[in-house]
Amino acid sequence: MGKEVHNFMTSRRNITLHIPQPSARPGDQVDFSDIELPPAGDTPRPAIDASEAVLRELPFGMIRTLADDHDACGDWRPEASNGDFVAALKVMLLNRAFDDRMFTAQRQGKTSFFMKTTGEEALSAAPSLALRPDDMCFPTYRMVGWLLARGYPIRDLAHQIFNNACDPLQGRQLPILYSSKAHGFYSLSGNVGSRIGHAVGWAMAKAYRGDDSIAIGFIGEGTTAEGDYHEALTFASVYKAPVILCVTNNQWAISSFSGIAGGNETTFAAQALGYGIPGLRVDGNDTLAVWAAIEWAAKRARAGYGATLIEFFTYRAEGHSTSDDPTKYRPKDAAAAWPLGDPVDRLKDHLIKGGDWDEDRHAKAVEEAAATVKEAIKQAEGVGVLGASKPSVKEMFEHVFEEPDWRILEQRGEIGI
Amino acid sequence: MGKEVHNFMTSRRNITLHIPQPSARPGDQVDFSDIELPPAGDTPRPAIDASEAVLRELPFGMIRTLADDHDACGDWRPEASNGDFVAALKVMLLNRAFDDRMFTAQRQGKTSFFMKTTGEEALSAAPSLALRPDDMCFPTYRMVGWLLARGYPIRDLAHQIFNNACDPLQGRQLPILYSSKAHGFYSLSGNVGSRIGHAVGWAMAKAYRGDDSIAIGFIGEGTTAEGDYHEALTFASVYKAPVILCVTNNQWAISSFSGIAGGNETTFAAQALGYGIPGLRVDGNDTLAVWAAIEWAAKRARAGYGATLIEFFTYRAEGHSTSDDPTKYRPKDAAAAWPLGDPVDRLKDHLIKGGDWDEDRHAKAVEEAAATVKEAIKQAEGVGVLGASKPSVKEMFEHVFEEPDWRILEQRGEIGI
Amino acid sequence: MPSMNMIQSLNNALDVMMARDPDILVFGEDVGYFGGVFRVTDKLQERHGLHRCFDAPISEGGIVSTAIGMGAEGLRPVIEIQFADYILPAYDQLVSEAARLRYRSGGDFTAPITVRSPYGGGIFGGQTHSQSPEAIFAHITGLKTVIPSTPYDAKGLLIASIECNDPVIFLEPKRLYNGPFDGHHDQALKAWKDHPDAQVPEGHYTVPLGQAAVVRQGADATVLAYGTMVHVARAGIEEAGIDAELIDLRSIVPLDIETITNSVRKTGRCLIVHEASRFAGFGGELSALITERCFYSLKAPTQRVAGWDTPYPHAFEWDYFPGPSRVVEALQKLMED
Amino acid sequence: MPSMNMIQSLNNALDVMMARDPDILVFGEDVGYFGGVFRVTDKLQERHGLHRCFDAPISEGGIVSTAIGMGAEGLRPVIEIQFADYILPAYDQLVSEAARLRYRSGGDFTAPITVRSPYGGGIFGGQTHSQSPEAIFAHITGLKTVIPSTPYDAKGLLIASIECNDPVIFLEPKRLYNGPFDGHHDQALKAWKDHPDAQVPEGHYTVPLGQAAVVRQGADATVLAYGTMVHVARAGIEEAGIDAELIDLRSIVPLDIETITNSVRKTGRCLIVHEASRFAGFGGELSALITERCFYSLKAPTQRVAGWDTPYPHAFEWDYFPGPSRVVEALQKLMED
Ligand SMILES: Cc1ncc(C[n+]2csc(CCOP(=O)(O)OP(=O)(O)O)c2C)c(N)n1
Ligand SMILES: Cc1ncc(C[n+]2csc(CCOP(=O)(O)OP(=O)(O)O)c2C)c(N)n1
Ligand SMILES: [Mg+2]
Ligand SMILES: [Mg+2]
Repeated sequence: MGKEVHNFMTSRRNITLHIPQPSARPGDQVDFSDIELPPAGDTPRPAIDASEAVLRELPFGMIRTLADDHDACGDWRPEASNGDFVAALKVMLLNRAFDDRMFTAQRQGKTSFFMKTTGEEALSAAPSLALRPDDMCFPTYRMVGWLLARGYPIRDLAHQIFNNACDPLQGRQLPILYSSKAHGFYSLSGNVGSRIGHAVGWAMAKAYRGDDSIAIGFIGEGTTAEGDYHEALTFASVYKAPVILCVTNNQWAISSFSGIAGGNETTFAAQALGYGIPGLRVDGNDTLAVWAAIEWAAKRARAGYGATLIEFFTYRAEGHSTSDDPTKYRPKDAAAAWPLGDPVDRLKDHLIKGGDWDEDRHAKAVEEAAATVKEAIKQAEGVGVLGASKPSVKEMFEHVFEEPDWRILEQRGEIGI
Repeated sequence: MGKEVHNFMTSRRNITLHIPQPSARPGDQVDFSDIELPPAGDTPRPAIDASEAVLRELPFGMIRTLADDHDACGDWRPEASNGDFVAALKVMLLNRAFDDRMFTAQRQGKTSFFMKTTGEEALSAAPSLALRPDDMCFPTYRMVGWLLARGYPIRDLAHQIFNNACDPLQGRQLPILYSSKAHGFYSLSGNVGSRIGHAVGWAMAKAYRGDDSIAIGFIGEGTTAEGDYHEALTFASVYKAPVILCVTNNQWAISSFSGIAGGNETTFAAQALGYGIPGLRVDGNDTLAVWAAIEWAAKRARAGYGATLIEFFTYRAEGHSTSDDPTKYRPKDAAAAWPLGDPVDRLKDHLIKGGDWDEDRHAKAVEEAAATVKEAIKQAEGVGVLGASKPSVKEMFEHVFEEPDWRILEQRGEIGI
Repeated sequence: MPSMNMIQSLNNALDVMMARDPDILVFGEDVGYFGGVFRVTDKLQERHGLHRCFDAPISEGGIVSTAIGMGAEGLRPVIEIQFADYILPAYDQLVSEAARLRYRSGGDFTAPITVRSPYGGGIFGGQTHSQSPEAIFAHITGLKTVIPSTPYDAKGLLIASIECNDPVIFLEPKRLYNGPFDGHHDQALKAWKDHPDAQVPEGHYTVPLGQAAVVRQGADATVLAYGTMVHVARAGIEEAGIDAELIDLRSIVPLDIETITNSVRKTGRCLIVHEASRFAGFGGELSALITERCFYSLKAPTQRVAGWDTPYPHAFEWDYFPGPSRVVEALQKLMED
Repeated sequence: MPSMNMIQSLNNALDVMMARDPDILVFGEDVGYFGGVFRVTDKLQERHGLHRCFDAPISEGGIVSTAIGMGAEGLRPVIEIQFADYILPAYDQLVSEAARLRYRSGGDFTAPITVRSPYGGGIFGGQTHSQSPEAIFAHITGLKTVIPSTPYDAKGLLIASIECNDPVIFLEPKRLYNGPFDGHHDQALKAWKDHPDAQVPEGHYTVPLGQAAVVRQGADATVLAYGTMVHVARAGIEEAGIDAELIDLRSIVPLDIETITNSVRKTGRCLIVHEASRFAGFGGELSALITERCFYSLKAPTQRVAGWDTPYPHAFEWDYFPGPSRVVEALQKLMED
């Protein structure tokens, strides 16, 4: 960010309104030179009961464990075992297979809309596996991996995406805006950011009950500009809510780069300093670092030390959604040049180096993931894709209230159901 | 804040929802022992073009110039002269005289409502005098001193407070919610916080025009919890708006102490770190320190380096408003025990020590202020107090839109005007 | 049976429910140690504990959003927004989240929250301490909106709202907190003491949501009102000397359509009275429903008495406030037609 | 005269105005380099400069509040809220600040801002990309609300809104961006090309706010609609084979009461059509106004066709959307009565 400030100050002779610009647009050379990456193992791991003053440098480092030689290093190495990471890798492969297949399905008109997670798989898989079944996640729309990690049926994901007769949300929701209390996955909505305070409220409720389960909430870096985000952080800090608030900084908000959300001026983790809570900045493509940060924040929350803010530094490798074409606003090859690499490749290389994985097993796992997804989606297609099958129209009138009032009963009557 | 965290952690065996508590309630000993005050002159003054990284410690110090011996010390001594400070002192005395008289007027039923500024006079007088006539202030309801410093007629303040026939706002507003573009004082409203983003927009407009005038916005520490505050800071940071955003931390928000706004966890100035802008923490009862902070931030804004956040650390010496009785929720003698003293006394002592002022002149100035206020209010009372005189009822229907539409014209007709 | 003003009966409702159900907690600005700027939460913290009635940051959006999260978890938060004028920063949370959570999650998550807020004018509060926002909630599918007019109803309706599994906006007519107010601002203040509707049982009882009260029987016209305007309308009816039936809607969602239509079919004339500004106010919906359901019984066009289409002007409180004289005029016009 | 779809005519309106007046600037989410998710601001940054059309943080409240500050200073910001469903986080800024600034400051400060936002359904956008929020703005004293239904009107009304010194909510029927849509979702898409209302002059012109358009003359009934529903209503009228007069309100505040009442007095029957859910929607106000002003001309009760009182359900888009068949049924009922 220092760089940008400098450019700005020198370039600026007479007064004008400053509009932040990304380092490269279509046709330009990709340029990630303004991203400063500390080496793996560089950022120290404070005690979970460390006082506010001790934590002030934390948001300006970056928690990284996987070195270029693929070994894990530094005091942020997680307590989890490579067995856990193999499980995470498999979830990430499943996530990728699901994304690819559904993206195609949308192009084939089998659904109206889809969003890929590519490059961010670690941010769903690791937290979902690292946290407890009774912890609740308040996700963004790019976190299907959380459900996959907890065994939510892929078939049911497809049923919802096709809005067919077996849609678990009875056709009321957009594809991908899932909900499953049983899997610790809070109801999504099209509005970005408006559930982040619910995560804090949920966590306050757990503390109120004396229960040591916790909540974790996610928000995109672009959405941190919403007032909801500040209000959630304020309540989390004031009441020491047992919650982990995570900013997925994938550098883009549709066509707007992170500078439009303030990312040129400081880190998103630095927001934590305004609330006196720890602000961790984590290499989001390093599954072990993600896992370790969640472990630390969860332990802290369960012990009653309150909330933690985590910035996951990553990159949205694909378009925003099936409605978006990123080559309109950023260089084609941007994702490939991302300095933090690909989370699947990096985890794979680490596990192979450690002897817990090999190329054959990996190839087999990739095949298995593809086959599992294909089979599940085939089942859903059997019930019907968009338009070919849908839930009973009665469902349109259900769940407005616990009990329908006369308006709903009359209106149901008007269309004779 | 460290103290509070510690209490909390040790006191807490099993999980429960943490509710922050003030250090003393009615009947308790006043206790300000958790407030750490660096000595005057302690906090260094960075260059206005200092980079973000250099500014990270700033919010945890406190800018103070007036030492216990009443001399000004340290590199935050303002450029302004003692002549300017004498002017400021006179404004503060006028402010105090006005508050006292109007408080009584409310008790006598001459108006429905009033709010005193006691203890916070420096925060209106110094900025109003230090900034330019073409700079715009987005005030809180506790800043009548800004208007007094710029020669707004006291008589007109009283006209509005009495809602009489000469009310400059035609009877549409509560008493004390003033507005005067000509005096650089933006329209107040009963909603707290909802104008802080307007200050940023105004400043963006000035930059857009290439004009070097700036905006200054104020918000109470309690109101920093509103989403509006975060949104204003975000836009100010992203577009480097030439604006000064000020948090008046007077420790109380009606009956809620600053811990309910997060004040137990860190300083309010620390919020600046989340936006990569300077966060100054200033002794708000030290008029020279207030002046110096405004000078620094204004120079920075005019030079195109963008926004500054300033926390003014002070104390609300009186009740929230004429509807409030502070002895219901804090010790009677709290204000008297405030460790940063009284802004009028401290400025007076400094000026006397410097030879620019003496007890006689002060006594005379106090008398003059009382006389000026008395005379102005008498004139307004001549027109009429609340109920005895009011603007034409026609005014109820004016200024809803630029031009009234048929609804307004018909409704005026219904009451025959 | 003790006599309570509306502040006391609301306080008593909260006290009774907090004692019955540990899942109920109360928070909002200044509601904790201090007991609320209108004293509705007085002593609740002392009686039920620090964590069951506590102060919140000045963040209406944060208050509502954390309450929704608590409600989804299974608690029953009862939150206070200090003035209804200040609900607006939380409007998105109420509309996009609280109102829609059950529907979009297929019943997987719900928001059983109660949002208490003093509304309405007549207290010299100026533009931002006097507004009546019911119309912007009535339009929102998934929200219930309740407005009491007496201490007895206030307690029974608040308990019913807290026990309701849907989100409820509970608007308290602050001008009625301390006494019934019929709009005659120039007359001596009346207290609730000795008023029949101020006889409030100590214990648990409910007034069901969606049931209007016929507070005055009449044959020649129907007057629909809620909150403060129930008392103003009653005064207007008596001063007009017209045998009008007065219906206190008590909740506008759910709306007791049957009681309304039965009355209008009987009387053939209807006057709607509300304090909110007139254009696109809730009176519009009521008038439309009557046209659709009672057209052939109508002897005269349904009339509305409401606040003017201007912001609430401080010095012109009694020029703006739709008082008894405007009700009288409207009734006379209604009967002439 | 060139033919433009509604996206092009809106883009052209902004382009024309930015060229005329340096005080006009455009900002909002993704409107800058990218040109907006619906392309309405396409090329404006390239043509008029970085600081005159730029991306904003995802903060609807911040977008509106900074625009108000700019407007108070003297600029004329035209801001985009990406979907009308996402205006709600800015509702307090629009109601408590933009709408009230002129009034409370006695004209000392004003908010000449235009808030553009795509609204309405029919695009498979699900619950939060399909809503019609006009009613919650119509009730607010101090706000104007404008809704075009053709490329020609869209440009003329947008220019009039930008030139207006009051805050204007400008709702764009996104289903009409690329072509007229009469509700027959199962038929081939129509484009604006060759449509008479798509002939749009290149230069500056205005369609004044507060003037409805009689888009179809008729003797037997009056149909009131705006936005997408104008086209749906026209189809319904033709399919019903009823000689109905169709009025496109174009702006609901200010409302062209004269054109409405003249027509209803002539026809004696009125049907109101809007896409927003029915209860306490803007149709209620229209029905009430007609009762109050045309009662003695009415031959039948005024009817409403509107969205159901449920959230907007993704899979049931065409069960929810008030299409031509519902208009036909309502017209037939209206004529029978
Ligand atoms: C309240 C609200 N405003 C705007 C939108 C439109 N919108 C959908 S996604 C998006 C970008 C979000 O970016 P970010 O927060 O960075 O999340 P990411 O997509 O990168 O995961 C926007 C502006 C919305 N859905 N909700
Ligand atoms: C949006 C909004 N919420 C609540 C209120 C009620 N209220 C008026 S003043 C106040 C306290 C403000 O405290 P603070 O921000 O610290 O300012 P101070 O009075 O101490 O100067 C509150 C809660 C309001 N006016 N507006
Ligand atoms: Mg992003
Ligand atoms: Mg304060």
